[in-house]
Amino acid sequence: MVKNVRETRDISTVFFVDPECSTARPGQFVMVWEPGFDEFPMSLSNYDAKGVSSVTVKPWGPGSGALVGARRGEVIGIRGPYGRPFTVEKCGALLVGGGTGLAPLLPLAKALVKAGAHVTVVLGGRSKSDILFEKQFRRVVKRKNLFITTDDGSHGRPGYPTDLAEELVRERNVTRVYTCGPEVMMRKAYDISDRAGIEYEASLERSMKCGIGICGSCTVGRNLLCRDGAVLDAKALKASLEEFGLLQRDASGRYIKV
Amino acid sequence: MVKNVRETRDISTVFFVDPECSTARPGQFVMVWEPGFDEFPMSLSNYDAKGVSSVTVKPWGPGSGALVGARRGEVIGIRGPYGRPFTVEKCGALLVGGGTGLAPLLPLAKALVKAGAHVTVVLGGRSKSDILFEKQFRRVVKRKNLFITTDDGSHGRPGYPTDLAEELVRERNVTRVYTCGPEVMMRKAYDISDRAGIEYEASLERSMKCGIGICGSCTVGRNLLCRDGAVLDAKALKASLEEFGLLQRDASGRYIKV
Amino acid sequence: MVERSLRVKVAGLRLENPLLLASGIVGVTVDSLTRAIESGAGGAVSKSIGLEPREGYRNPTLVATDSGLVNAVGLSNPGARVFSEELAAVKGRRLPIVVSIFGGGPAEFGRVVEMLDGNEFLAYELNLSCPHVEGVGTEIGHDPEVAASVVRSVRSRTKKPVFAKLSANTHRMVDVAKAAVDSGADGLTAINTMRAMTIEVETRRPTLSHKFGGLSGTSIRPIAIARIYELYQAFKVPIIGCGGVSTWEHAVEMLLAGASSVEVGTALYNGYGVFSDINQGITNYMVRKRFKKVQEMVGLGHKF
Amino acid sequence: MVERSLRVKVAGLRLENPLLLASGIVGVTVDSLTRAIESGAGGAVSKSIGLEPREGYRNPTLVATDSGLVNAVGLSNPGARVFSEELAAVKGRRLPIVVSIFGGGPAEFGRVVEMLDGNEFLAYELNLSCPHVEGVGTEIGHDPEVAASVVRSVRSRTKKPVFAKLSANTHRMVDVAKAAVDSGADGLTAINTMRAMTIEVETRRPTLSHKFGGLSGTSIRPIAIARIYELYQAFKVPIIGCGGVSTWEHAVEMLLAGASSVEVGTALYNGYGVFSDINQGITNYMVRKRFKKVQEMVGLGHKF
Ligand SMILES: Cc1cc2nc3c(=O)[nH]c(=O)nc-3n(C[C@H](O)[C@H](O)[C@H](O)COP(=O)(O)OP(=O)(O)OC[C@H]3O[C@@H](n4cnc5c(N)ncnc54)[C@H](O)[C@@H]3O)c2cc1C
Ligand SMILES: Cc1cc2nc3c(=O)[nH]c(=O)nc-3n(C[C@H](O)[C@H](O)[C@H](O)COP(=O)(O)OP(=O)(O)OC[C@H]3O[C@@H](n4cnc5c(N)ncnc54)[C@H](O)[C@@H]3O)c2cc1C
Ligand SMILES: Cc1cc2nc3c(=O)[nH]c(=O)nc-3n(C[C@H](O)[C@H](O)[C@H](O)COP(=O)(O)O)c2cc1C
Ligand SMILES: Cc1cc2nc3c(=O)[nH]c(=O)nc-3n(C[C@H](O)[C@H](O)[C@H](O)COP(=O)(O)O)c2cc1C
Ligand code: FES
Ligand code: FES
Repeated sequence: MVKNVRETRDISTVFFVDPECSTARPGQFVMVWEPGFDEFPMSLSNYDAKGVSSVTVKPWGPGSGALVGARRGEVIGIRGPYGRPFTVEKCGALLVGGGTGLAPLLPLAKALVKAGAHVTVVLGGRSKSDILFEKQFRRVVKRKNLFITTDDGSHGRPGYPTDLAEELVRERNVTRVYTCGPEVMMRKAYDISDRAGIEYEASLERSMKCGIGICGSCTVGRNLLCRDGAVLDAKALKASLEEFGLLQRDASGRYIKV
Repeated sequence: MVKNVRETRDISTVFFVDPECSTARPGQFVMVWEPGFDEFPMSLSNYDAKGVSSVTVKPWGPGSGALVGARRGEVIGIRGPYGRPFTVEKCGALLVGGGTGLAPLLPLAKALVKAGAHVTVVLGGRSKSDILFEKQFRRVVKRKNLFITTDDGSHGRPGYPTDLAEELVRERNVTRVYTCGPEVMMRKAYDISDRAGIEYEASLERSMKCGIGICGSCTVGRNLLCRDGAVLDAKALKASLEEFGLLQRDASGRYIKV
Repeated sequence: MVERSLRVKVAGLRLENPLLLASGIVGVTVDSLTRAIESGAGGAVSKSIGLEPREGYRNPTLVATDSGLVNAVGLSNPGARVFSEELAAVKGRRLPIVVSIFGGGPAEFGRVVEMLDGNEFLAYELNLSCPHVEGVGTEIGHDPEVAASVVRSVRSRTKKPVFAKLSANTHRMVDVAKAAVDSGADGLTAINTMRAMTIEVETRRPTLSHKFGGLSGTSIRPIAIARIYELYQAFKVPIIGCGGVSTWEHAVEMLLAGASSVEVGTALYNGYGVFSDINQGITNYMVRKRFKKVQEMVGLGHKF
Repeated sequence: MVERSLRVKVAGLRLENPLLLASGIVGVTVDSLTRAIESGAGGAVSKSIGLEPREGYRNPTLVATDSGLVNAVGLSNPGARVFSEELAAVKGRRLPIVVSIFGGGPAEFGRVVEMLDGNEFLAYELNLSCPHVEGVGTEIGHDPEVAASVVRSVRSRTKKPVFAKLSANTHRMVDVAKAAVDSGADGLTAINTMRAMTIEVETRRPTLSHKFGGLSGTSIRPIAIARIYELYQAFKVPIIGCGGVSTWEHAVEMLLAGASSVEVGTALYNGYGVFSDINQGITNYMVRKRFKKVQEMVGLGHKF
């Protein structure tokens, strides 16, 4: 652990050094071990050639809570990077993210721009103080391609990021929607892409024990999210529409609402 | 097992294919598993870049007996090559071998010639029909550099190969003696080299179980013959002169006469 | 190419090939079991199912080391009622699923069977051998008498074949197996994971939240082979081999030791393709060695 | 560079560092034991010595697999009389040698001690745990009562410290350890090899001439760690850890689990340099983590 940066009211970015993360690609995740508390998957929000990497975390349990409180020099365990990354290629890209779901979209935006894609981004949050990485995204995409929505209208456009996304898909030459955030939002984005007949990739979240395709706790239909995802495309999700955005398995394997 | 060539009354060369042996160097040995019988160390008498290799074997127990009787297509197990090889460099080389001890000297002679050494060879045997690899050595060294001795005088010079070696050390510019054969012979060659103040390398034989430096059955003093040998030089042997040529450990670890 | 059928019959189970997905590996859901089968497994064993839903232990529950995988998932499972519903949903599809079950004693095992038995699946595997869950694991699998009463309880409630899955953490494995066979088990599965632990040196903590776990993967195969060999010497009932199989050589080794079929677990680490890879290797071996049926190879290592 | 002493005291044994050569690895002769010590081992345990000379099993006696080493050397040893003479020859050199002994029962163990005890060496390690020699191996190490009588027999014949070397092939290891400690053992060594077998698929034969052997090396370390952790919880006597140690991380892991010193066996595969490499790693770790003595690390994994 080398640095802990407070991003919003409740979200922090925790930087660490892990040489293996120098090979990461956008959308990949790591298993973060907070000794004595828990181990959990986290999307990489930064990584560089030297292995200086970060996850961006919102406390939701004992492990992530401890991680947000972690201090410089503390030892945390990192396994990974794991999982299938987002597709990076020249395309008309629309990134739609909410909350900490913006974590994997930041390196994705950078990689897409580098690959020559036309990149439009919608950042969503409940309220002005919940918007994550606004400054960082501004450095990557042009002002006219960065949109912000808040549920309460305190910053950017009032409403859901998906409402704006629907307009953008109509108005711009969008060939693929990339999304990460609350699953209900990602499902809405799926339906939008499906209707528009464009490509779609989403980074989902499930309970994960192993992260390496052994334990079977992370299923979305027949897919193991840790291996076949966390990024799934429209084709993979089409087989799980009765689940996606609606149901997920808890740690015992029973379905619960997302 | 690809071929079984009868060399003398009782010695046969068994050819096999083992890709790992393509990296062998002169003096290295393999552990040969004759399924159902035994596993034992054998010097490589041939090897090439394709892994076509051979050991030259005289039956002395159930395993080597079975090996000599082995037929084309039979499966034998080969582990290795193992051990420290002979030093191959430009030098005045005298090779002194007896019996199947000539096995590792054949590839050594080839390698030395290739390295630009001046190579003289003495082949020893009890009687004419015991002389091994005469034809093969003729292909490698000049007629004037190849000598043969037999105990009974039926071929070449009568006497021990070491008697002739002593003369050659005096008469020729010999800088290193290489030897393999009965240990009493090798000890004699050691004493000759020691007196002449020239270098010396011998490939010894001990009971071997593992071949990889674990079991400790192959000790010569502090050396493990399978790792530190089978080729030992004068320095290594100097510390074991009360043992070399006189005593060896049996399978239980007790000393017995060589 | 010469064709070879890999079909096997194991205590009445007819399988397309001798490979089964091992219990607890991805198979928490019927979807995952189906994917294993469609990827080439002859059958798939479910995660061990108990009476009540269990969340299992807190993470870390698995750790990959240079010695293999150590896990203490803690028998997380949705419970017999929910799993029974999942099974009911695939009725008529005739999937070669084996259901692994566990419990705190004969009565609990019995109730689990009662909840599941109406569904369409091939057989039960009784987990008598989880090395890291107190009260439902090795307390049962190390004691021949308890094992016997568990098998009797299950036997009296089902007509499906019953396999007893054994632990190699005890020197009494053969006694436990005898108790199971004498009580009506149709076959034996060997082995489960070996009791194990790892400690992480930077934090000085046992890596798993439960501290103790079970070792699986390549590391334990020679232990499994020895145990399967012993069981084959002692019993006539078929043995399902398990432990560290990741290549066709490993699978053949296990058949030669006496296993009639072979479970693959930790090797799923390399993806579902492992089943077809191993099957292809077995086929090539059979052609080369002129075997017509898988059954001909079973126990051949005992000939010498 | 900061200096750290690696000295340890284990049941009265004073060792320059916590590493010992494990029994049966190269140490058939005093020359080999000496070389291990001069290469950096704090001490060296001899091959297990019995009453009579034994040639052991026919080759193959060792097989290296992707799962580690499997051996059935068969307790080959020169016998107590000859080994006693070898020891006598190094009298006065104060070599930190531990002599491992085995026997068919209390009387035989007693006679071996009588033949060896006059010599200069540090302690006895009682091999109660060889998994592949009938009559002198696990028959003794799986039965607390037999183990107790063996330890009593040895105890009554020597003042030197006595370590009982345990088998992890039984779920009763802690009971056997208790019997040994209650009968006067000064310490425990854990673990010996795990009962194992490999079968070679081309010839379809068990690879070892004895068929059954013992698995050692990296594969068994998580099993050893779990057993050492259990022993440390149950007993006050010092534990010598053994099983799969080949790097400093492994050695530290074993200390944290509760071992006061650590034996290195199969890792000798990489040469005698393994001792100084591991010691260097432990020193660096101690400096980094600010430990002054090795003893401070022992059992720290139990703190959490
Ligand atoms: C692949 C992946 C990786 C993840 N990685 C991390 C990580 O690294 N760190 C971490 O802490 N968490 C991570 N998560 C957790 C995930 O971000 C949270 O589930 C998500 O952020 C919701 O939590 P929140 O409280 O921040 O969002 P909320 O505050 O609930 O909402 C955030 C935004 O989503 C919008 N939204 C909310 N509901 C809807 C709806 N019904 N329809 C449309 N939009 C909606 C809101 O308008 C708002 O703009 C990851 C999730 C995924 C899918
Ligand atoms: C490194 C090494 C590798 C080996 N590899 C193999 C192998 O691959 N296959 C195999 O079968 N065996 C091998 N051996 C075994 C070894 O060759 C035999 O111990 C040796 O050949 C003696 O057996 P023999 O019956 O052939 O010799 P013998 O017939 O006893 O003698 C052979 C020659 O040695 C000479 N000689 C005999 N006694 C003496 C003496 N006292 N002084 C001087 N010269 C003497 C004789 O005059 C004769 O010229 C190896 C030995 C060593 C050292
Ligand atoms: C993550 C994991 C979970 C497991 N869960 C179960 C289980 O619920 N029931 C069971 O009988 N065995 C369970 N096992 C043991 C396996 O079924 C198998 O016996 C063991 O892993 C050895 O086989 P392998 O080396 O091929 O993995 C589990 C193993 C692992 C690795
Ligand atoms: C070739 C070999 C021979 C062994 N012989 C003995 C022995 O004689 N007595 C004994 O107590 N242990 C013996 N062992 C067991 C080791 O001492 C040690 O307990 C085991 O190998 C685990 O440690 P490792 O993984 O570091 O090798 C032997 C092990 C091997 C590999
Ligand atoms: S988290 Fe274990 S299979 Fe995906
Ligand atoms: S043969 Fe085993 S150590 Fe040399």
